[in-house]
Amino acid sequence: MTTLDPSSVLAQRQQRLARPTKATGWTSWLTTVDHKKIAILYGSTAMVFMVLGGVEALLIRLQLWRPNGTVLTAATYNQLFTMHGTTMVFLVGMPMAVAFGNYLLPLMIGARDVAFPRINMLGYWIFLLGGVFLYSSFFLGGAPNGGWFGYAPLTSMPMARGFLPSHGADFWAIGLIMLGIGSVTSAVNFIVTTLNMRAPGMTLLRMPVFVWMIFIIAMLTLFALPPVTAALIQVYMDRNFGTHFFDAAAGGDPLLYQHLFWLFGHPEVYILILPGMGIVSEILPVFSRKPLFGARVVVMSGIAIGFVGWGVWVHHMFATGVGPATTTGFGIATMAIAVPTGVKIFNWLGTVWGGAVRLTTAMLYSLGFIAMFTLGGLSGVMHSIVPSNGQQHDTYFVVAHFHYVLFGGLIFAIFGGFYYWWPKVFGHFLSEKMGKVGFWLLFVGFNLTFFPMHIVGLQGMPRRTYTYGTGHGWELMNQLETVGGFIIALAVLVFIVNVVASRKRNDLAGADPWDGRTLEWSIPSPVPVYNFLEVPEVHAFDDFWHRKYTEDEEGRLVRLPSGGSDAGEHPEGEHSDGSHIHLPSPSYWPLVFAFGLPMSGYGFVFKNWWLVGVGVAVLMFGLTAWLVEPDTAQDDHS
Amino acid sequence: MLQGIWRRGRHTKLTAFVVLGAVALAGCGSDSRNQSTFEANGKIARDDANIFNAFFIVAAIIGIGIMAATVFAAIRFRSRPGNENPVQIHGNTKLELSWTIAPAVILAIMGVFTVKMIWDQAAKPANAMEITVTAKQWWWQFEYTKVEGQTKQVVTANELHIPAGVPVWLTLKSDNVNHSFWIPQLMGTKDNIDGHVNTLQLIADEEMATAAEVDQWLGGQCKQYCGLSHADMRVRAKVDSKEVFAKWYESQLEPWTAAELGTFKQWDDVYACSSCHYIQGLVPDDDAGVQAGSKPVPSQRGPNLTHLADRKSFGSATFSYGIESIDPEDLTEWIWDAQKHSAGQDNSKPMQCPEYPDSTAKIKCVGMPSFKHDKRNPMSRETANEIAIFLLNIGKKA
Amino acid sequence: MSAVTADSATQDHGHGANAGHGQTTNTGVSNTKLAVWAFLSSEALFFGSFISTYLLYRGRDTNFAAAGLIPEAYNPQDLFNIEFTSATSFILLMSSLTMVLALAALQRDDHRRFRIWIASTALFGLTFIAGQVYEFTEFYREGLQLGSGTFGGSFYVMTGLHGAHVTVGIFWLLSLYQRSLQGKLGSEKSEAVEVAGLYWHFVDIVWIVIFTVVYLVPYHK
Amino acid sequence: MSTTTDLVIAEDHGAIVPVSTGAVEHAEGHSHPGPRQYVIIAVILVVITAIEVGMSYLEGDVDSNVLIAMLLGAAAIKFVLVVAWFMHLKTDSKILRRFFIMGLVGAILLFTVIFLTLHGMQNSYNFPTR
Ligand code: HEA
Ligand code: HEA
Ligand code: CUA
Ligand SMILES: [Cu+2]
Repeated sequence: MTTLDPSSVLAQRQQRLARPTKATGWTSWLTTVDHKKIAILYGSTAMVFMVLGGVEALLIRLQLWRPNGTVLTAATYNQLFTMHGTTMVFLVGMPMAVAFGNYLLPLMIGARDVAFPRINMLGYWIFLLGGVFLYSSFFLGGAPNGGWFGYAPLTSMPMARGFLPSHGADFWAIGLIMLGIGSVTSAVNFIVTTLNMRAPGMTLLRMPVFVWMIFIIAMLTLFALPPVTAALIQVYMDRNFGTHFFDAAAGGDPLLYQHLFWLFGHPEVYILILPGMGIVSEILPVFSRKPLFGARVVVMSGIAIGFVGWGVWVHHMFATGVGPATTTGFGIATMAIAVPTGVKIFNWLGTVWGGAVRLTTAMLYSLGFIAMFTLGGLSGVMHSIVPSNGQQHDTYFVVAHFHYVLFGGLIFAIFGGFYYWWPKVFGHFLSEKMGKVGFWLLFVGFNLTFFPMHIVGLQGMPRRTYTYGTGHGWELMNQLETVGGFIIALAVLVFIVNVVASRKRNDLAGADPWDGRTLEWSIPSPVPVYNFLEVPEVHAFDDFWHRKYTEDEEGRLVRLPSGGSDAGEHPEGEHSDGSHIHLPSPSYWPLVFAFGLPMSGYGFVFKNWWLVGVGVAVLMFGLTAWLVEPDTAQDDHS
Repeated sequence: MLQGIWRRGRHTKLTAFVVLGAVALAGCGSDSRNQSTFEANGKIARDDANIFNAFFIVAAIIGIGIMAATVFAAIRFRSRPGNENPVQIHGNTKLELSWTIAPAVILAIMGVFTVKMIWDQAAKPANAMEITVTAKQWWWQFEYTKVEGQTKQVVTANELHIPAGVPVWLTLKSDNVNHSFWIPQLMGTKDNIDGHVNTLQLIADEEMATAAEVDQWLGGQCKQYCGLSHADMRVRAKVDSKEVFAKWYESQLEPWTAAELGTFKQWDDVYACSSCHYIQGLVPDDDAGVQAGSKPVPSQRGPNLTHLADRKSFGSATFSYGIESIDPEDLTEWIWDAQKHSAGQDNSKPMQCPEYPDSTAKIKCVGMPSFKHDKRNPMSRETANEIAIFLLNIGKKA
Repeated sequence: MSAVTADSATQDHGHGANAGHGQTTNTGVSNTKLAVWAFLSSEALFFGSFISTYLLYRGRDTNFAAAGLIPEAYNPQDLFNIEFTSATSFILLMSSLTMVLALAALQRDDHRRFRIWIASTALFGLTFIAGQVYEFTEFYREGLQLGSGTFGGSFYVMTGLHGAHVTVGIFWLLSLYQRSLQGKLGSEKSEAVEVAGLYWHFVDIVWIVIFTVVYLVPYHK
Repeated sequence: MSTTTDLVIAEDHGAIVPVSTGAVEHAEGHSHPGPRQYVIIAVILVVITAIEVGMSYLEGDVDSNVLIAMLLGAAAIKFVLVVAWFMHLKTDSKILRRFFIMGLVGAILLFTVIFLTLHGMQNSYNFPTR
């Protein structure tokens, strides 16, 4: 593409601010704007954080192995569970969703990239640097220690009042604000991409369920993060500038914090689970060789969950004395969520029912998801029964609930998704044998870790306690949990070994190894940079499937003679290498921009205004360069 | 019929869980489970358990059903030669409607019971005894503001005495961060939040008063994460017969005698115990005001020490002795070097307690300062022991 | 924000992405504009949270001071200088007018007028900020600090964040002015101005709400 | 077909597809209000603001609830005017309008609920126990 304006100013600038061109080598990962590479960055970084969060969990489990444990001090324990929860939610759960969304959303709707490639990259760097920022607190006086929802006034009281030592809560507030900025940029990007970049014929109702779920979580993110950002700013101001937002002695109201947090916090848990539901909705039909049962209803119930999810946040606050009228309303609304969720569960079962089931690793994880998530959902409904919530609230019963939905739901789906899309992303299969061993280890370890938590919770063990006394009968359950935790770790290790070993073995997969249904299987594996040589035209839900199969009168599948993943490609001809396709050029500036954030972040934590200034300057510099850099790399042709 | 199932006893959900998870088997050993929700010893706790049990059965059926269906479908419809091309079913409106409506109906039924119970539990019972529970960092203070047949108010800490069968109306407060008051065998939790006044109803079973010789202490614990010592913020409740309760109540109103105060002052002058602890008798005016409910309790940083000897636990019930008396050796250690026992255990990073700004001791705001390490007046272990023995013998009235 | 304007795959990269040439997207709305609207609706909840906080604490200090719990309460109405703030609010409102006039001028390819209007928008914004700085120092002199009850914090933080948004907007407008001077802002790029305008008007409507509920609605019943 | 062909989205049978055939529902297409209208709107805005400020001096003379309602009403009108004309929501694509109205209504509902919950607790709100 020639430059739009041939003026000399611009030509000069092109030299000074030339966009990077390298598409390979490690430096290309720093400047890439390719949604697929960014997705891999997101996924692998989130995996690293998962191991970190997991190791924290294992330390927690070691401490709780026996009564009056002495592995950790209370101060350390409190940092560990806070960082474990924060890590798993903000540095594993959300980024994993963005990883899958980033890779698959454009492929599934037939686009060549997301709407804003450079902003996409910015989101990743903010995530990475935000995570590093949070973790650096361990070396800078102490990590956050107020719990993953950091209730005020515990977190908002300045250190001098003696409530929480260290700058932990400052790191936490600033870190989450930063991560929030990153999440909002991804959300905007996904929303615009979904609404605007669909291939011809890809109407909203023809979009794969996974795309729908990503779209819904993007909307939820967009609206959920501002309230918590406001609350975090208020916490920060209370700690450092003597405001009294949450200081009851001066008229502040600690409950306001809880409302603002859970107004985010509850939609957040659906932000975490809906991508998982989307992944499962893609895997089940493929390995059952049947279309998703009631696909539209599954989409609609996802939308319903998205909406109703806004009206239930007070179920985390039943014990705060909000009054019988409020608990009634929110209790009922919470129960109501079980209906659309149940619809999904039953429709998934309906998909498997009567199919031709191939029990691949991905399928095992998806079936595991159905079973385990249901258990977690049911204990969720038990929480919503306000009187019994009084007993369960803040005990290990709640810990059991949310690990069943988060681990049994989200993490199972993520592993399922890994096994399913690995061939697409890297071109080779993961070992199915190791995968199955891993699955069963994970399944057993998971239940061994978290099922006993139901019991020990009902036996009266509160959460977030660094120790417990003898005589409660909690010892055995805790020991089982600890053993289970290590079995999970083993399972994760098996996965990591599988990744490395499979890479060596390089068992090539081909474009459509699973006989897939959605557009990403119509293009080669690994996916070429330009995604689609020709943008496909879509005629139906599961369009790619319908290119391969039709149904006879009884509704049985019949393979079409010419179907297949090469159907849309025309390998001959001058444009067969995709060289005529213009892709967004890489850029340095999102990285520079992102660096400004943690810099000013440290400034805010330590109240060093010079540092804040430097950070803002870096950020402004990055932004300016971003705005004035040429549209494409210099050597870009035509 | 539902009622019947609900009444099936306290162990329904425990047994059910045992059936569900073989792992649970050993969980019901013979340990004292005085903090377990499996045993309800009060009306509210029993209501909570009943509604839980009722839904537990529903949930167990749904859960087992879905897991069974998943496993069945996966095995029954395995891909074998001949079925690779199954009939393509895109949906079924009737089925979908039914599995939308059925859960909705189940939940609606549960909802009705839930709502009824919410309002029942929120109502203040007639003729209730009233107690204000203030959450401290990290212990509990109880003020008996309205007790039938009594005109004076008792102030005590960490051990809640209540008469059996009498409705009790708790008023929950905090003057610092959020806490949550919970005695599982009596009632579900309610938070203590600064700036808010929450209320909670409880009625202990009549039977609790009869077996006097048995360990009737019910365990409880702060449930809302409140910082460093959250895990050590425990509480115990004792359900007495009305007579025993009345006797205990009278005893708690007694101040120390002049002679007792004299002994105490020799230490108080050095270690300023009374700047944190309320001692009845020290300032008679205060006592009168507190007991009339017209004056705030003085020195609220630590618990009222006057009747420590009557308690069976100390250190916010982290040191508890069943029905035995407090062990003087333990108390000695605590007085001497409470930091060693308290949650922090992290003596490497002492924190200045703002409420003790001039102290040179390494003070963490965890319970007590460490008098052993007080730079100006380091306490000897002998002194600590003397104080402990003094406290455990004095004022023992009940 | 302004980053948005320059990062659309549609705009930057022509046919690089399949949104095709020009503005042809599935919805008929350009990527950039959709993104800005999405971003603004997110911002609406952000300010909503602060405004709600303010409303919740409104008038509480007076009660607390009356009960002797805090040394003194600042009665906002004694503090506010309604005439002054009305004037700055009026100026901000007028900046919205000049903003649309700038856009209209650019769409007509009237670059001279465009620059006049866009510069006056920035100038009005600057005047508003100057007014806010003056107001803050004045209040501070009269003793209202961040720590003055709940009013101090909720007032300063909310209006301060609004001011920060205006400041960002001013930079954005100036960058447009600069681009126009360089001759790189033809009418075909009017969308860059339009989205800046959306942001600017949004900041204005936030102020419409703040001005009413904070300054005008009476504090005593 | 090639990438540069116009994207014509087929009519979908479902109702939620925002785009009708020939996605060229051109945002800028139909009549943008011109400078004249803009000035008129601005004048109206100024007048309302003047009335608002004037109203605020009525404090004490008029029932304060009425006054509050009137002030909020005036602010709402100003809000709508700016959004509809200056931000072109009146003439712009339907999808933007839906987006904005949905967000706005949703946000107002949520904060109202929070407000009612916290406000309903005003009786339980108590001066500090210290
Ligand atoms: C992925 C995340 C996720 C998901 C999906 C859910 C889903 C649900 N959650 Fe959970 N929840 C959390 C994550 C999640 N939760 C977390 C992290 C916490 C703790 C936060 C903290 O304190 O740290 C929490 C806490 C929490 C509480 C507060 C507990 C307390 O602290 O006292 C409550 C209370 O109502 C609750 C309820 C529910 C309900 C009703 C659902 C429903 O959506 C579940 C619906 C699903 C089903 C019911 C199963 C399938 C349905 C059928 C098979 C139909 C038939 C069913 C019936 C008729 C019942 N959750
Ligand atoms: C997605 C979310 C997610 C996931 C996956 C997990 C995973 C795990 N969680 Fe946790 N958890 C939360 C979200 C999650 N958690 C949240 C939100 C909280 C609340 C925090 C709060 O209260 O503020 C919580 C709290 C929480 C507690 C309660 C702490 C307390 O209240 O005091 C416990 C206790 O056992 C626990 C345990 C575990 C364990 C053992 C795992 C395991 O499944 C982890 C398994 C993973 C690994 C083990 C990593 C693999 C490691 C390797 C491959 C390296 C090998 C290394 C060695 C063997 C050393 N979690
Ligand atoms: Cu007090 Cu936890
Ligand atoms: Cu929730």
